[in-house]
Amino acid sequence: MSTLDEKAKEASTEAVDEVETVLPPKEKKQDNGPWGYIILFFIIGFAASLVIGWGIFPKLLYSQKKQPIDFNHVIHVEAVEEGCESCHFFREDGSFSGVPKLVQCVDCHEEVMGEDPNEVKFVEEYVAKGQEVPWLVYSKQPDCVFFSHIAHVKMGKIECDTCHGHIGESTHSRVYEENRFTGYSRDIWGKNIAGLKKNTWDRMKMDDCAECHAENKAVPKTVERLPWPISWMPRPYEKPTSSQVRTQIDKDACFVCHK
Amino acid sequence: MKEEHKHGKASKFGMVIDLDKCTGCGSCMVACMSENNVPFKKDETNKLDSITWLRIYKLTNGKKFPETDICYIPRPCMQCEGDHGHSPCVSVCPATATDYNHETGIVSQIYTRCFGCRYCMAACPYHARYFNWWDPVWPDGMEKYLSPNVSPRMRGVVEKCSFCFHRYQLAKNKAYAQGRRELKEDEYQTACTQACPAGAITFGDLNNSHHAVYKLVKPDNKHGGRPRNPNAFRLLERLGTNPKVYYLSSREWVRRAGDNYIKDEVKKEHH
Amino acid sequence: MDSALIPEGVKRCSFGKFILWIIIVGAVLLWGVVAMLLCWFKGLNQTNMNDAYGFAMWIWADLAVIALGGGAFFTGLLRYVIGKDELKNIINYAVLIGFICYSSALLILAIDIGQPLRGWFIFWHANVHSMLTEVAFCLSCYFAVLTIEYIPLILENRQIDKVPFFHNLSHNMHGIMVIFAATGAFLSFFHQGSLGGTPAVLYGRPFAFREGVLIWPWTFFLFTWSAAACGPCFTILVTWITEKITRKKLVRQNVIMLLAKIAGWMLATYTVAKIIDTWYWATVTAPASGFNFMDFYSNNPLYGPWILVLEIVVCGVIPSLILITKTGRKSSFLLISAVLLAVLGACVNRWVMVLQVMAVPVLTFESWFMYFPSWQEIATTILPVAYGIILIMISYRYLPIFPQEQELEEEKNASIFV
Amino acid sequence: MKVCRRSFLSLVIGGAAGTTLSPLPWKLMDDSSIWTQMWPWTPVPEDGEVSYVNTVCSLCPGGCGLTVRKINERAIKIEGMKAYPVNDGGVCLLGLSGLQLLYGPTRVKTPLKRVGARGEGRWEKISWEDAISEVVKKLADLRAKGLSHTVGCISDSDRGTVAHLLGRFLTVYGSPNFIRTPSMQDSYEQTMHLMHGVQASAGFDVENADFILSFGSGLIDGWGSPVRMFKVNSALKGKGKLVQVEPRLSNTAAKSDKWIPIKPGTEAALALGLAHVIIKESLYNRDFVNNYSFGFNDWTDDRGRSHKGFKKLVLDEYGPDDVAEITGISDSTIIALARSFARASKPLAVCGRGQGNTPGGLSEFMAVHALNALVGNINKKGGVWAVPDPDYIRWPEVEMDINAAKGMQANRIDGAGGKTYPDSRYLLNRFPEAVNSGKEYPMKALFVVGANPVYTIPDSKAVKEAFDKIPFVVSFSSYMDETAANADLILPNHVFLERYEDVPMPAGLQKPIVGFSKPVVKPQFNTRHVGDVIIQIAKSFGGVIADAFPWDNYEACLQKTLGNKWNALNKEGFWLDSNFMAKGWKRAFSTPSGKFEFFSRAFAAKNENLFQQFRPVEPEGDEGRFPLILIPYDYMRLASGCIGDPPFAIKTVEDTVLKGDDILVEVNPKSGRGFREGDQAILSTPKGAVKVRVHLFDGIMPGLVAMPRGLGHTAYDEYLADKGINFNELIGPVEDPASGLDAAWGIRAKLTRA
Amino acid sequence: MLPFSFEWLWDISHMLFMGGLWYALTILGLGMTYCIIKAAIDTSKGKGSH
Repeated sequence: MSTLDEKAKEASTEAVDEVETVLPPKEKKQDNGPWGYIILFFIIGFAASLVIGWGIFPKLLYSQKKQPIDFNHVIHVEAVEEGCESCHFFREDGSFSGVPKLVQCVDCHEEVMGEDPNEVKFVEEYVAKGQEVPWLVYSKQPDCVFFSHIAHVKMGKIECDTCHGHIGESTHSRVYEENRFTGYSRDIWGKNIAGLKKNTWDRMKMDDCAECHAENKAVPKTVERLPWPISWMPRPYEKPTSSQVRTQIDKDACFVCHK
Repeated sequence: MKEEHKHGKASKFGMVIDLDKCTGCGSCMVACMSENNVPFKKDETNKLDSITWLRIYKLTNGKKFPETDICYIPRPCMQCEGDHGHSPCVSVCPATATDYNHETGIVSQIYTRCFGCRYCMAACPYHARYFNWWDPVWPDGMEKYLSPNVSPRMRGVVEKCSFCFHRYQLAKNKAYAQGRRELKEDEYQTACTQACPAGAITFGDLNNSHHAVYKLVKPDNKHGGRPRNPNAFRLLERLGTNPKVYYLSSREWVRRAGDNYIKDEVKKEHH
Repeated sequence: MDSALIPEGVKRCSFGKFILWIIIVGAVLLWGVVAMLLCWFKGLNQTNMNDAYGFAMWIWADLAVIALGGGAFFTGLLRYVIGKDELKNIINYAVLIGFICYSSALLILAIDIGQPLRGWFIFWHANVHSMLTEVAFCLSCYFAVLTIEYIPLILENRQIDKVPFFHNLSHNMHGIMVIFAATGAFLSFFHQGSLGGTPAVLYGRPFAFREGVLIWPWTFFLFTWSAAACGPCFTILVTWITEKITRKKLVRQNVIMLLAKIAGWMLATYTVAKIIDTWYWATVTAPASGFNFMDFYSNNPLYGPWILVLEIVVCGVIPSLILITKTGRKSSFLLISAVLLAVLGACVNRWVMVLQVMAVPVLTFESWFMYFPSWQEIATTILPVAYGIILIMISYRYLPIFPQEQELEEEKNASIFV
Repeated sequence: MKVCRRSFLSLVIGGAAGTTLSPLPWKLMDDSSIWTQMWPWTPVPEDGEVSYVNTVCSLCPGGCGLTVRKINERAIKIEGMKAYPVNDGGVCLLGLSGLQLLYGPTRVKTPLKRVGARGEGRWEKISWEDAISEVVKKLADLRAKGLSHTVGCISDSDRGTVAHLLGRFLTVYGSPNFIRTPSMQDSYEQTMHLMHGVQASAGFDVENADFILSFGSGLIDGWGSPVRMFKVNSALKGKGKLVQVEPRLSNTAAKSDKWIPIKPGTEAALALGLAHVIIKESLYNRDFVNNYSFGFNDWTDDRGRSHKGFKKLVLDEYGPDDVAEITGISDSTIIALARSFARASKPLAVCGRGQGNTPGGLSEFMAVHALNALVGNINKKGGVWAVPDPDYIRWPEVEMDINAAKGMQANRIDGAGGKTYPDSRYLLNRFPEAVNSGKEYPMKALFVVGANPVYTIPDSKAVKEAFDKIPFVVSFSSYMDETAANADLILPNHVFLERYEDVPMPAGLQKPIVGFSKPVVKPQFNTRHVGDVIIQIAKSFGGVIADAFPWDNYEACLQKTLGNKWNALNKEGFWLDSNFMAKGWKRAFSTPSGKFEFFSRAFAAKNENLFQQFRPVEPEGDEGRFPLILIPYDYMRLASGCIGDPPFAIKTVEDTVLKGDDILVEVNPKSGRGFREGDQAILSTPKGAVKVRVHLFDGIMPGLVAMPRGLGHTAYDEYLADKGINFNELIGPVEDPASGLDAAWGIRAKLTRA
Repeated sequence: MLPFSFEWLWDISHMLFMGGLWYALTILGLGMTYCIIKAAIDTSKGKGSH
C-alpha cells in the first residue's frame, strides 16, 4: 500500500511543490502518508465551491435587462401634486393601476416638452405610434400572488416606500435583473444572494409579508403561557379575536394572498 | 352596541340550492368554468378526469316506468367545517396547501403550494377535488378570455371550488375604496349563484340571520350548522363533515338520497 | 476477474454469468426507468389513476414494501435493543432488504406526486396534523438509519476494508449501532403506524375510518404490529429464495426458527387484534355512518367477502397457527408456506386499505369505482423489484452479508467428504 | 495513483461541503419549485382595468341581456344583465360560453374561397373586395339571363334590420326565395293566422298563469326564451301547477307537478279529449265561447255546406275512452286533468315539442289553442297573446325594375304561399326535395345567413345532395359550420359580441321588445358585418338596386332605422313597448267572422275540415321491420340549432349522453332487453343506420328510443366534431297535410347488436 | 420547518412533532459525525492498518 502511495507522490511532485507552503509540516506528512493531499484537496474543493456558489452562481442566475426608457422619478414627483398616487392611483373599484399606461402619460407628453433624449424617444416611439411602453416591473410578483394595494395603503396606512423603497428619489432606471430560471424580478428575492436584508424593501418574499404582519398585529398570548420566553424566536400568532380590526395573520388564510 | 359587536364577527359563507327549482341546465357549471379559468380537453366524457368544480349529478328514484323520477344535484365544494373543526381534506394535506379560513368559513386551495399527493382527494367523500392530470391547454387565441383574478393551474396539482373567493376580495377592495370594511349581502355572490337562470342557488353568510341563506335553512350553529328547515338537508350529514352547502327539496326520496341509511332504518328526525 | 472483491473463503459464480444476469434483470429495470421518466416528463396522465382513484397501485406498493421492509427494524430491535444475539446472523440481510424496500418506497413516492420538484414542501411547509407528513418524515429519517446500517456492510468489502479509515469507520459504527437501531425502531414504529393512520383518519370514507385512542386510530397500531409480524416473514422468505437460487445454506436453521417463532407470535396476536378491530368496525363504526358491513363487499365485480376471508383466515389465522407450533416451524414446506401467506396477508391488507377505500361509493348516487393500472404503473412498480434483485446480487457477491456462509459451506463439504 | 483517487474523493467531499454552505443548492431548489409554478407553457392572464359592456345575446331566439366583463381590451366573462326584462341576471350555458365562440378556433378568420371539391375543406384566403365582386359578378350574370328567381337566401330570422336588408335585396334583385329556418314559430303564426285572423307571433303570459299544461314543450329544456322559462318555472313553485304531457321523462317532466306519459304523436287527440270533458261538464268560458267565437256550434259555410261544430265534433269523437285508447292515458287521468285545467283561474296550454325547433303538425297546435279558447284565455292576463312584430323598420318602398318584377312573379321554390299551402310563409323542409327533383326550377345560387341547414334540416343526406346541386353557395357564417364547409364562398360575419344588431322579440314573449346587440370588443379577425356586405353588394350593382340601399353602411342604416330609439337602446340595451296590451276580445280577431274561429272559415273554404280529418301523423317506416320508434329530445346542455356547442357546453354533457365519441340512446329496460348499460348497438331507421350505445332509462316509455339533438357535428373544431350522431341523419320530413310544414315527431327504428 | 418560519405555531403538535424530527436527525447526525471523527483519529493513530 505504501509503495503505491509513494509512486503516486512522485508522479505529482509539481503539485506538491506548489502548495507546500500551505501544507502541514513535512515530517507529519511523511508520518501519515497522504493526509496532506487529502486535506489540501478538501480545501481546494471547499474554497472553489464557495466561490462558485457565492460569486459566480448569482451572476449566472440573473440576466440583466435595461428599461425601454430611462425614467426619472424625481422630476415627475416634483411636477405632480399628489405624490406617488398621481400616477400610481387607485381605480374606483379599489384596484390598483400600477405602472401608468400611455393614456396617462399623454396628458403631459403629447409632444416633447424638454430636452431629455429619453423623452424624445418616448414621444416618438411610443406616444406617436400609440404603443404601450413595455416597462419591466421590478416588484412584479408571480402570478399566484394576490396583493391588495388598497388594503395596505388606504386601510393599513402603509407608505409606498415600506415595500418599494425610495424609488421616488431615483433619477435613473436601474437595471432590471431577471431570474433566468423562474423568469421573475430579482427584487423579490433581494439583491443579497444570501437573502439577508437590512431594509423592509430589500426583499419581497412571502416571509417578508409574514414578518410585517406578525410584528404589527400578533397577539403574544401564547408566549406567556410557554415556559421559554426566548427573545429571538418569532412571536407566535393567535386565532382572531372577535371585534378588533386586525391584520391578516392567520395561518388559515393562504388564499388571502394566493390565487 | 349590538351592531358594534356584530362588526368584525367572522362570517360563515354558505350556499343553499333549491332542488325543486334546479333544472339541471348546466349554467352554474359553465359560469364556474368561465369565472375560474377551468380548462377543457378534446374529450371530457370521462367524468373521472374532467375538471368541473361544480358538477351536476343526476339522481333517479330507481322506480320503474312510469313511476320514475329524476332530480339534479349541483355539487360545488361543500366547504366542510368538520365535527372537530377540521375539514376532511384540510387536516390531511401534508404541505398546508389547503386550509380552513375562519374568517369566511371557506376551504382554500393553494395551487402553487400543492405538490400533488392527492391525499385530500382520497379524504373528500364528495369528489369535489380535481387533479390536473394534464397540462391545461387553450386553443390558440382562446387564452384571451382568461381572467387575471384566478391563476390558471399547472399540471400535477389539485384544484377545487373556492366559493369564488376572489370575488370576495374584489368586493372587499371596492368596499375599502369607499372606506368600508363590511360587505353587503349582494356584494359577494359566487358566479354560479349569479348565473343560475332558475334562481335556485342562494349564497350568503350563515352567521348572519338577515341573510337569505340563514332564513332558508335556519342553521343550528350550535350543532355544526344542522338545518332546522325540514325540507333542507346536507350531503352525507352523518359523516360529520358539516358542509356549508345545503339543499332544499320537497321530495322525500331526494332528501333521503343525501345520506346513507342502513336497510329499513327510519330517517332520524332531529328537532 | 473480480475475485479480489469477493469475500474471502466463499465461492461465487463466474463473472460472466453474473453479468449476464445483471443484464437480464437490468433490462426489466430499464423498462421501469422508461416508464418512470414518462411519468416525470409527461405527467401522471400516463397512469390510469383518476379523480376517484387518487391513490392507486403505487400507494399500495408503497405501503406493502414498507410493511415488508419492517423486518429490518424489528430484527434490529430484537438484535440490538432486546439482545437476541443469534439474530446477528441474519440482521445484515434484514437490513439490506429493508434498505431496498425503503429506497423503493421513496422512489415510488417521488414518481407518485404530481409535482416532484416541490416534494420538499412536505418538510419545509409541513402540516404536522397530516398523517402523510409523519410518514414522509419518519420514512426519510428511517431510510437514513437504514443507510447508516448498510454503510458498515459496504465498508466490510475486502478491498474497502483494507483502507484503515474505512475499517475504523465501520468498526466505530458497529460500536454505536445500538443507538441507531433504537432511533430506527422508534421512527419505524411511528411511520408504520402513521401509514396505518393514513386511511383510518379519513372520516369521509366510512370504509377506511377507524376510531382509536387520542390521535391514533386503531389501525395505527395494527399496521405497526403487522409490519413487525410480516416483515421478518419476508426476510425469511427472501433468505429461503436466496438459498434456493445459490444452492447454499446461508443462515443456520436455529436463527430462522427463532425469527419464525417471534414472527409467529406477533402474527397471532396481530390476527386477534385485527379480528376485534374488524368486528368493532363492522358493528359499531360503519353503521354509525349509515353503512351495513356488507355494503362494502357487494354489488361490485371484485371486492367480495372472500377478500376478508383471505386476509384474516387464510393469511392470518393459518400462518399464525403454523408458526407458533414447533411442528409447523420444523417442516420446511409449512414454514415457507406460512411466511408466504403472512407476506401475502400484509399485501392484501394494504391493498384493501388503499384501493378498496377508493372503490367504495360514499355518495348514495354513485356506484363502485373500478380501476386497472396502466403499463407505466406496472413497470414503475416492478422497477424496485428489479432494482432490489440487482442490489441483492451485487451485495451478495461482494459483501459478507451472511456471516455463517463460510462455516456452513465448510460443514457441508466436510459432511460430503467424511 | 491512489493519492489521485483519494485526493479526487477529497476534492469532491470538500466541494460538496462548500456547496452546501453556499446559496447554490438552496436557491436552485427554491427556484426550481417556483419554476414549476410559472411554467412558461401555462398562460398568465394579463391584469388591467375592469369594465363592463351590456349587449344582447343572439345565439338563440331567447334574446337575453348580457353584461360582459372586460380587462383592458379583452372580454373575460359573460354574465346575465341584471334587470333585463327577459332574463334579469340569469343566463344559459350557451350564452355563458359565448367567449369561446368569440375567441375559438372554429372562427372563419377571413373570406375564404373553395379550392378543392365541395366539402373537401381546402380553401383559399381572398380579400373582401375580391369576394364581393365575385358574388356580384355571379348574381349579375344570373340576373342578365333572367334567372334572378333562382337565387335564394336561407336566414334564421325574418325580423330585424339584417333580415330586412336581405329580403329587400332579394326583392329588388328579383327573387321570391327568402326562406326562414323552420321552428314552432311557423305553426304558431299559422294558428294565429287561421284562428285569430292576424299576422302575429304567439306570446305567452306564463308569468301570470297558474296552471300550465304543456304538450311536450320543453319549458325548461330550452323552449321559447329559455332563461325566462326557468324563472317562470321557479316562480310557479307553490303558486301554480305545471303538467307535462310527454312520452319521456324530460327535465321539464321531472320538474313538473305531474308527468303524464303519452304515446308520441297523439297530443292533439288528448287536447280534444280534454275539450270533450270541458264541454260535457260545461266547464268552458261561456262569455268567450258564446260571444267571441265562431265554429263552436255547427255552422254553414259561404257555399252552403254545413259543418259540424267544434262541440259536436269533440263530443262525438273524443270521449275519454276513445282518447284513452289513442293516447295510452287512462280516462280517469284525462277527466281529472280536464277538470283541474278548466277550474284553474288562469290555465294555459302550450305546445311545440322540445325546444320548438321543429314546427310540428298544425292540427296539434290548433287543438291545443282551442283549449285556451275554451277557457277564454286569449289575449288575457295569464293567457296566450297575439303579439304583432315591433313596427320600427319603416323603409321606403323598393322600386323594382322589370327584371325584379319578373323574378318576383316566379313561384317560391319551397311552395309556400302557393296553391297547395296558401297560408304558409316559409317551408324550408320542402326545399331539398324541390331542388333535388328540379320540378319547379333549378336553384343557381344560395345565400345562407345565420343558419346551418346542412346540419339542422331533417334528412341530412337529401339536404347535402340539394346543396351539391346548387352551383353557387355563399355562407355568411362566422364559424366553420357544416353549411360553410359545403359552401363555395364564405364571407364571415362578425360574431354577436363584435357587431351592432337589433334583436327583436324573444320567442314566446308577450310584450314587443327590441334588444340591442352592440360590439363588446373590436372585431378579432378580418370579418365584416353581413349588413355591410349586403349594402356593398347592392351598391356594386348600381341602379335601382343600389338606390334601394341609401345608407353608407349598416351602422348608419341601423341608426337611421331606430331613429330616436338609438340612444335609448345604446344606453339601456333594449326598447320595450311597456304600454302594449293585447287587444280585447272585441277587437282582437280579424277573421272572416270577426271572432275567434274554432274552425277557420278561410281555411275551410279551401280545405276539408281539419278536425274531421284528424289523424295522428304516422311516423315513417314499416312497423314490422322497425318495431321501435325513435324520437329526438332536447336538453339545455346541447344546442340543437345553428350554433354548435362550444367546449364548455360539451364538457357539461353527461356520460349517459355522450361517452368518448359515442352517443347514447335512451331505451326503457323493457324494450332494451338483451342490452346492458353502455352496450354498443346499431340503430337503424328507414333513413340510415348508425352506431350508438344504449342507455337504459326507466323514464322513457317502452317501445321508444330517444336520441338527443345537437350532436354529430362534422364541421367546427376538434372539441365538437365527430362526437355522436346528428339526429337529422336518421329522420326525414313528414309534410303536414294542412300547412306543408314538417310534422314529423319520430321515425320507426330498430336496435340491433353491434 | 423551523421555528423561524412564520408558518410555525407554538402549539403542542408542532413542538412534539417537529421536535421529534429534529431530535432524530440530531441523533443520526451526531452519531455519524462521532463515527467519522473517531475513525479519522483512529486512523491517524495508525489503527486498522493491515
